[in-house]
Amino acid sequence: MANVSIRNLGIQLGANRVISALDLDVRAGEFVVLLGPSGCGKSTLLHSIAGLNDAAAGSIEIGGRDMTYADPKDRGIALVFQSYALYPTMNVEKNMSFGLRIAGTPKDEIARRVARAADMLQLGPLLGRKPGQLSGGQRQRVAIGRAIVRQADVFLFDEPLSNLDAKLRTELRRELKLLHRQLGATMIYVTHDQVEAMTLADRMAVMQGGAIQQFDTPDAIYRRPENLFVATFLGAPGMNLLRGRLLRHDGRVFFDDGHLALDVTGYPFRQPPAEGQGCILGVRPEDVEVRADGPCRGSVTLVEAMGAHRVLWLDHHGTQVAAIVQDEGAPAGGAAAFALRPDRLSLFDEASTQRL
Amino acid sequence: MANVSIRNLGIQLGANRVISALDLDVRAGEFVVLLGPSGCGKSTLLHSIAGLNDAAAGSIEIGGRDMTYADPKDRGIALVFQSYALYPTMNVEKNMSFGLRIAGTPKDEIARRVARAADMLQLGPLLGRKPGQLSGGQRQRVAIGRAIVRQADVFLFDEPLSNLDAKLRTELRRELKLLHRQLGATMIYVTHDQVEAMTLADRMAVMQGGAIQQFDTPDAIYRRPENLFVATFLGAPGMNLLRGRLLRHDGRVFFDDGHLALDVTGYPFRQPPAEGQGCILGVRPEDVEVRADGPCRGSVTLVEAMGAHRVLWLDHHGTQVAAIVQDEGAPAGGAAAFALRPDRLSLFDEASTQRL
Amino acid sequence: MKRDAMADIALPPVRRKRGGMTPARLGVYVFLVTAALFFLVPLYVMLVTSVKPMAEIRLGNLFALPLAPTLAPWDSAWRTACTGLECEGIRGGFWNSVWITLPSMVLSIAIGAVNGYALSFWRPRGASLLFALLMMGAFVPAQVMLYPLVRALAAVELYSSLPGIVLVHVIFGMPTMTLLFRNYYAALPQELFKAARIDGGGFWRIFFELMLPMSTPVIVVAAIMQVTNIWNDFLLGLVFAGSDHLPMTVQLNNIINTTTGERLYNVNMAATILTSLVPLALYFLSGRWFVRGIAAGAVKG
Amino acid sequence: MALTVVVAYVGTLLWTARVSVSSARIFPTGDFVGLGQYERLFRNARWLLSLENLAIYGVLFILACLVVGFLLAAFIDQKVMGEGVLRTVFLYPYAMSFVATGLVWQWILNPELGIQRVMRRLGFEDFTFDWIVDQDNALYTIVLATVWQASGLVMALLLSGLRGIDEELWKAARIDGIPTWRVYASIVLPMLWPALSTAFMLLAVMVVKLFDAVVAMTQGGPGTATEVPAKFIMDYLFGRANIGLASAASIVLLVTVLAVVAPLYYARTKAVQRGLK
Amino acid sequence: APAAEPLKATVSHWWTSGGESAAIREFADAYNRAGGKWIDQAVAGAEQSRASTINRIVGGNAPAAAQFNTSRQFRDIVDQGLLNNVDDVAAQGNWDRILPQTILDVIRIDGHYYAAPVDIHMPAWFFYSKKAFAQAKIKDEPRTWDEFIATLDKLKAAGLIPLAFGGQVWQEKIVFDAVFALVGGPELFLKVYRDRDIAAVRSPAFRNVLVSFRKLKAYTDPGAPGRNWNDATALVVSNRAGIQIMGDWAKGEFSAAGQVAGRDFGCFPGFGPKAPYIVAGDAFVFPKTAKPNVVKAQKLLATVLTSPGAQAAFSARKGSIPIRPDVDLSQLDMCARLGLAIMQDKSRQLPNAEMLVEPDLNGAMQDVLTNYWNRNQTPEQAQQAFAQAMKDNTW
Ligand SMILES: Nc1ncnc2c1ncn2[C@@H]1O[C@H](COP(=O)(O)OP(=O)(O)OP(=O)(O)O)[C@@H](O)[C@H]1O
Ligand SMILES: Nc1ncnc2c1ncn2[C@@H]1O[C@H](COP(=O)(O)OP(=O)(O)OP(=O)(O)O)[C@@H](O)[C@H]1O
Ligand SMILES: [Mg+2]
Ligand SMILES: [Mg+2]
Repeated sequence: MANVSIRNLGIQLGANRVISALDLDVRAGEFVVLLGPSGCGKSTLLHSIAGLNDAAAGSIEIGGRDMTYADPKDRGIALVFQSYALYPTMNVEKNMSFGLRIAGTPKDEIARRVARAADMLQLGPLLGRKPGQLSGGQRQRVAIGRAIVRQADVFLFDEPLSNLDAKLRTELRRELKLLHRQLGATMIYVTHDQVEAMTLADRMAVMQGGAIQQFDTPDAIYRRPENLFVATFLGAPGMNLLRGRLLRHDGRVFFDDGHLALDVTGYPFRQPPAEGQGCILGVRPEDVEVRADGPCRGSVTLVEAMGAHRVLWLDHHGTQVAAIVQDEGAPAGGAAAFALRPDRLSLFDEASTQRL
Repeated sequence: MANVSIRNLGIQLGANRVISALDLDVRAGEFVVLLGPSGCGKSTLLHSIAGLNDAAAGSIEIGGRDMTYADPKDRGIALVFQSYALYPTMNVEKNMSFGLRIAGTPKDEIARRVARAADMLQLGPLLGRKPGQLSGGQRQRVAIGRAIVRQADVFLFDEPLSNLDAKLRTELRRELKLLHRQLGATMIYVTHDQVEAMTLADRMAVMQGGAIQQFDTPDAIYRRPENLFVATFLGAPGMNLLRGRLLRHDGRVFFDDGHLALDVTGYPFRQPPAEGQGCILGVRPEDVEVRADGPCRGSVTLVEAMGAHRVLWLDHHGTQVAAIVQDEGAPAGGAAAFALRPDRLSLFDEASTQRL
Repeated sequence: MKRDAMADIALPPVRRKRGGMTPARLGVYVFLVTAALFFLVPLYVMLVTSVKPMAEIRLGNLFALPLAPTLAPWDSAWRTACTGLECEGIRGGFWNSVWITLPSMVLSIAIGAVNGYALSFWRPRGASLLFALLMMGAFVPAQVMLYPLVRALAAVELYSSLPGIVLVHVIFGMPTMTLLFRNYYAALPQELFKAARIDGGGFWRIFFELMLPMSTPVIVVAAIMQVTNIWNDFLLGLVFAGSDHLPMTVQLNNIINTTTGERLYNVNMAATILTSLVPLALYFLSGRWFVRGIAAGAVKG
Repeated sequence: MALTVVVAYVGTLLWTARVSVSSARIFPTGDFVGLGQYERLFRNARWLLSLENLAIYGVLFILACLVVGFLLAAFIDQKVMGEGVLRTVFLYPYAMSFVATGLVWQWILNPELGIQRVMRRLGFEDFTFDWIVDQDNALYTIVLATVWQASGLVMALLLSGLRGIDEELWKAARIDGIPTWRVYASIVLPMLWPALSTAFMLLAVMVVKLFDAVVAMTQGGPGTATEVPAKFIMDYLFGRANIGLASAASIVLLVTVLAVVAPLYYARTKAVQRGLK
Repeated sequence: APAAEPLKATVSHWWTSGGESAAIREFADAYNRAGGKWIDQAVAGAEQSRASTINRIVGGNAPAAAQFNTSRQFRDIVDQGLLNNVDDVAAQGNWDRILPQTILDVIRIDGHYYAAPVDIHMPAWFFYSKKAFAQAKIKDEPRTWDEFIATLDKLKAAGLIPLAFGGQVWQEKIVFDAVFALVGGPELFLKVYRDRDIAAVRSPAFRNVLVSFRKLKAYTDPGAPGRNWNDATALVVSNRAGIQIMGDWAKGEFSAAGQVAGRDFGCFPGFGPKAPYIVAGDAFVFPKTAKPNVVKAQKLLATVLTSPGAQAAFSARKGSIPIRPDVDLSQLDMCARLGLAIMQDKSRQLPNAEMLVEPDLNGAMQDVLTNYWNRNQTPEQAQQAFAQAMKDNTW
């Protein structure tokens, strides 16, 4: 159990400054999920915490000790590589146990741990195979296995479940959570799966362009995104955005996009809004209620069946608005009326794209 | 535009019979999604269609011609490898244009197509980089790009979006669908993402252990799974299963698990059920309605927030039943009453696990 | 692990200066330098011998620095030493050697690469049998094959010609070159080859555009081997090259290998070092081609 | 390729086999003397000794070259300064004709000229290093000098293999806390299997063809202590003008080598088929 | 009279050292003066040079003339009918009369002359350092085997290396042949080498030769094995060793070091006035060709090479002695003149082993000897091995 504290970190890869001036404080025993678009520097950040990249600037503290220049093996970390990096000449069992054997763990203890991991990852029948004889998902599970057999203080997972089927993924997600509780270890976890992120994370960090945009609980990030990027990045389909301006009228504040004037007086503005301020309104699809008495109207352009629910795409004066509906009774075409749940709105400054 | 017709295919890898007696008929221009647990043989099937594995038995027909032993380049296919298999010495642009250059496509046409693909995949600024200097998701996009610049009759995608963030994935999913429409090409697509599967597929094939379990439209597979495996494999959380027996009473048929007697007379039995037949009842979480007047009661053991909705786990006499609820008004603890939507049930024979 | 209890105590940073001299690094250098010194002892002896007059050499003080250093042996070796009627040192055959080595090397590497590539990736029927035979051939002393080869080349009128000697070098280089490339390609991810076939690549296209660029390290090794072998070859050159194309090693051999004539060790050493300068230059320049991570980023997993 | 193999290799092999059952001297003759040359060969003490020497030499030389070459490659791979110079230093012996370097080794090892004399002059009166003139140890001096010559090539070969190993693996090993030497031993070495097998084959060829070094250093002596098959063959091929016997010796040598190498080769092919890659 | 077109002759030989080059130049000049054009093809190393010649004969690109030792080395080529004879030159030059019998026996095969001999080497001279002798207080050259051993003992007592020796097979053979001829006598020598008389090999006399030969080992230094002959000579030149038994080519090393025979070093071909003089040498053979110009060149070559003028000039440079007595001796050194004088006495001429036995048998006997010299073999074992080698190498 160790905290991870990163200050002003800068990482240079080749000619690219991949990470710059990054701060991150992970509490001991916390489960933090890293989210961000492809190429934003998530893997680089994990590698830096693990000590595989030289820091160009800043410091990394693990368990209260400055580890900026420590050797990976002294950092008490375990890492699941995005590219697996399995030892190609060793079979699955050896791949998982190698680190333990080197560390001098007793034989039966190794056997026990490997057996447990293999069981959890459903790798039992494959223990004797070499990586070259495994499917993509099987390799990925070996990579996870190699990390979790170790008793690290900090576990770093780089998209560990991306190539697994939904069922297995759900199972493993639960197992990892369990493991987290049992070991009490700190975990930093990169994923693109928002369900995974939401269910696993104590806190979530959303990255973009080598910097952290928001670091907060999943709920807070989902409901109160700090800026437009975070707002649009999370959720599938993403948050609906309407461009307009804020108008004051009778001591009340209205959002006006030309077709719709929404009373947003109840919105918890951080600073009193300026009259006529350019502003973007965001609302999640599940907060768009399709009901006959809705104040807005749109024509249905597409209906996506998602199994458990459907997504209705409505054309609202040229802007596509997505709405999630539950029952099939929803209109399959033509026009529909809808409303936006007023307590679930987010407003962003048009210029800075920061939350108002 | 070409159909793919596979008859009695058998594939041997090393000592393992990975695929045996597999039949699959993909219509020309169809978008077929392959789903299945990790290691079930999806990649192997794609590789076989592409001509990279020698068939141990059976035949493969593409575009009406027997291609079982044809050279990969004569099959008119494009393939996105699960492992990317990028050319390490070529930069992104060269990687994508390699196939076109070989085909002797005119220079400006190549440039046009690569630019389009790069644009769609947001690889524009990375065209000059070598694969070793890319992030995982960027590599994956290059792998996609390499396939889509070509004008193949059949496109094979092996988990092409698994390492991309949700937003990009949604965008690309749409782009691929669009491409499918524009080219009219046949596409066979492996994914573990059920949203992807549902939204993209004309038809879906669910595989297990090297054999196809069900091949039908997404909706049919979701609503009327052929067997217990398909039923449990799809959906997150999975279908709720209740073990019981079928009892006849007064000319009506009831499902009875000892606590609950459900009238299933309206169920479209394929064969008249036998009295006392062991049977498993399946119902999807979204078809479990939590309402005060529900006939069943369970205590809430866990509530998972999923952003757009919540999952309630109810203990029903020792069986965990998941229910999806929309609003937060749902009970956070204690007991809840619920009902199963009778028109959305699936019944499986206990012994054969086949749908009744 | 009572970490919490210790949390208040400020722990010292775990520091390891990067780029600095750790004991491990020092060990690396100590090993390498020691090994290098050991390797250099014979060269040292050769060098000092080459600048001593014969009278000093006869004294037998092998490691002693020369008392009266002279460059005359070098001059003699390079341009004035007599071997038979010709008195132009070893330089006479220099260009012959170049013209023999260049095409022989390029061809044998090219053929070895193509063979290795075909054997590793295309695996034509019967190829492994051919390869086994080829490897067997590598164990037959070249000298035993001289007679039949001479007859064969004479039959096709290539005996005593530049193409003839090049052909002979290519033939003798084929087993090792093929082996070298075959095993190198065996270590590359097969998926790459598959991807290229999907892209429609034919035999040559894949070879030239994909495999060859990935082969730089092994090409360097092949070049090191072939340049050295061919450049230093003397017997084949003597027998097959014909009097117009005799390589420099024939002169070298004439200088250093006399049986009953007097031996000028200083000239011998100078001539040997001079002759080896071309391969040595290649060794030195080859560094930049020993690239790291040639297949980086190619495949996942 | 197929053509060359058939014509150049199979052809000459058959030719050699044919000559080995004739009484040919300088030129091949058409007569047939049965296995006479072979009988004579196996009565020849020097030939038998040569085979024995070859076995001892081969094992020592190949092992030493692989070990030294691997160590050099592994150490040079540590991103050291002056890599180019070091590489050249380790390779240079390979570039030089053994006619001259063998002589230098002969001098260095000679008790009256070389190391022994220097050490004694430095005051170590009892220092003895006279292997090269010692019946029982002379063969080891050949090993020493040829390892000096060939290990650079092994180094280059292994270096080219080392450089192909994905950096990610190194990272994984560092995370697992595996000491560098252990990574080389347990992960890198098995991955270098193809390069090692190439090196092994090349070295085996060198062993079988060992000739220059012996001629330059000991001329097979003292006595016949360092006689090797290639020298036997060469002697009878040229100086002793008896190609019949030389051919018989070549065939025997080849069969011997096959008996040793073929099982290894077979094992390897099997391993490859089992997906070892 | 010089022809309009000079007669081109490619000549292949292995004379490549400085002194040898100067010698061969004499031949070339003589040939060119006689209207030819000498094209030189020197390949160092007798075996390599011969191998190249044979391969070029096989490949149809033979030189006009090629050097061989005056020995049985070219016998097989003659038997294959691949050499031109030079019968008319021999007849014209009266070879039968002027050439030593030992040489005639080798070059005349079935009544035809297949080689032009060019020099006589004596492979078993005793060279000694005058300074070393003085240091060991030795006044005279030894005149008997026992005196020779006594001399060696004195040298040893003086702290010198008594016998400068190179432990290479061929050098061992040279020393053995010297001992054989001197201790065993020419008769036994011929019985063994010429007649392949197994009984002679098993005789006590031959055993005595072996024992005497082995006795010399005690007078060599520990550094001897593998040593080149010239390194051994250098020991004598620098007065660290007393005596070397080596061919007359060793004189080249002495003169290269500025030493003069009779002043700095001495030479004697054996013990006493009746000691046999072992004859070896070089000869040129003429590969078969139908080209009339080449045949003409071959004949011209044979004539020129054996002519007195060329012989004198060549021998002076080479250190050997001429094949004929009727040449100008003024340029020859003391040892050569001594040799030439001895050659006048036909009874002292003794063909060397290579003239008498096939190369492979000769080699096999070398193997036996080196084993005997270097291992703790008994003379009986060596006798047995000798006999076996003779049986095995006779078809
Ligand atoms: N070279 C091989 N030798 C033996 N078995 C193999 C080999 N390659 C793959 N397999 C096995 O074949 C089965 C099918 O592999 P395949 O890669 O097709 O699975 P997949 O369905 O694509 O799985 P994933 O979703 O994990 O990628 C797996 O169980 C795997 O272990
Ligand atoms: N060796 C390199 N040289 C230069 N730039 C690099 C190198 N490796 C990665 N990059 C760049 O650094 C950025 C961050 O890469 P990183 O792998 O950390 O992304 P990521 O967030 O993990 O993305 P993904 O989700 O796609 O895996 C990317 O834009 C990538 O192109
Ligand atoms: Mg990444
Ligand atoms: Mg797969």
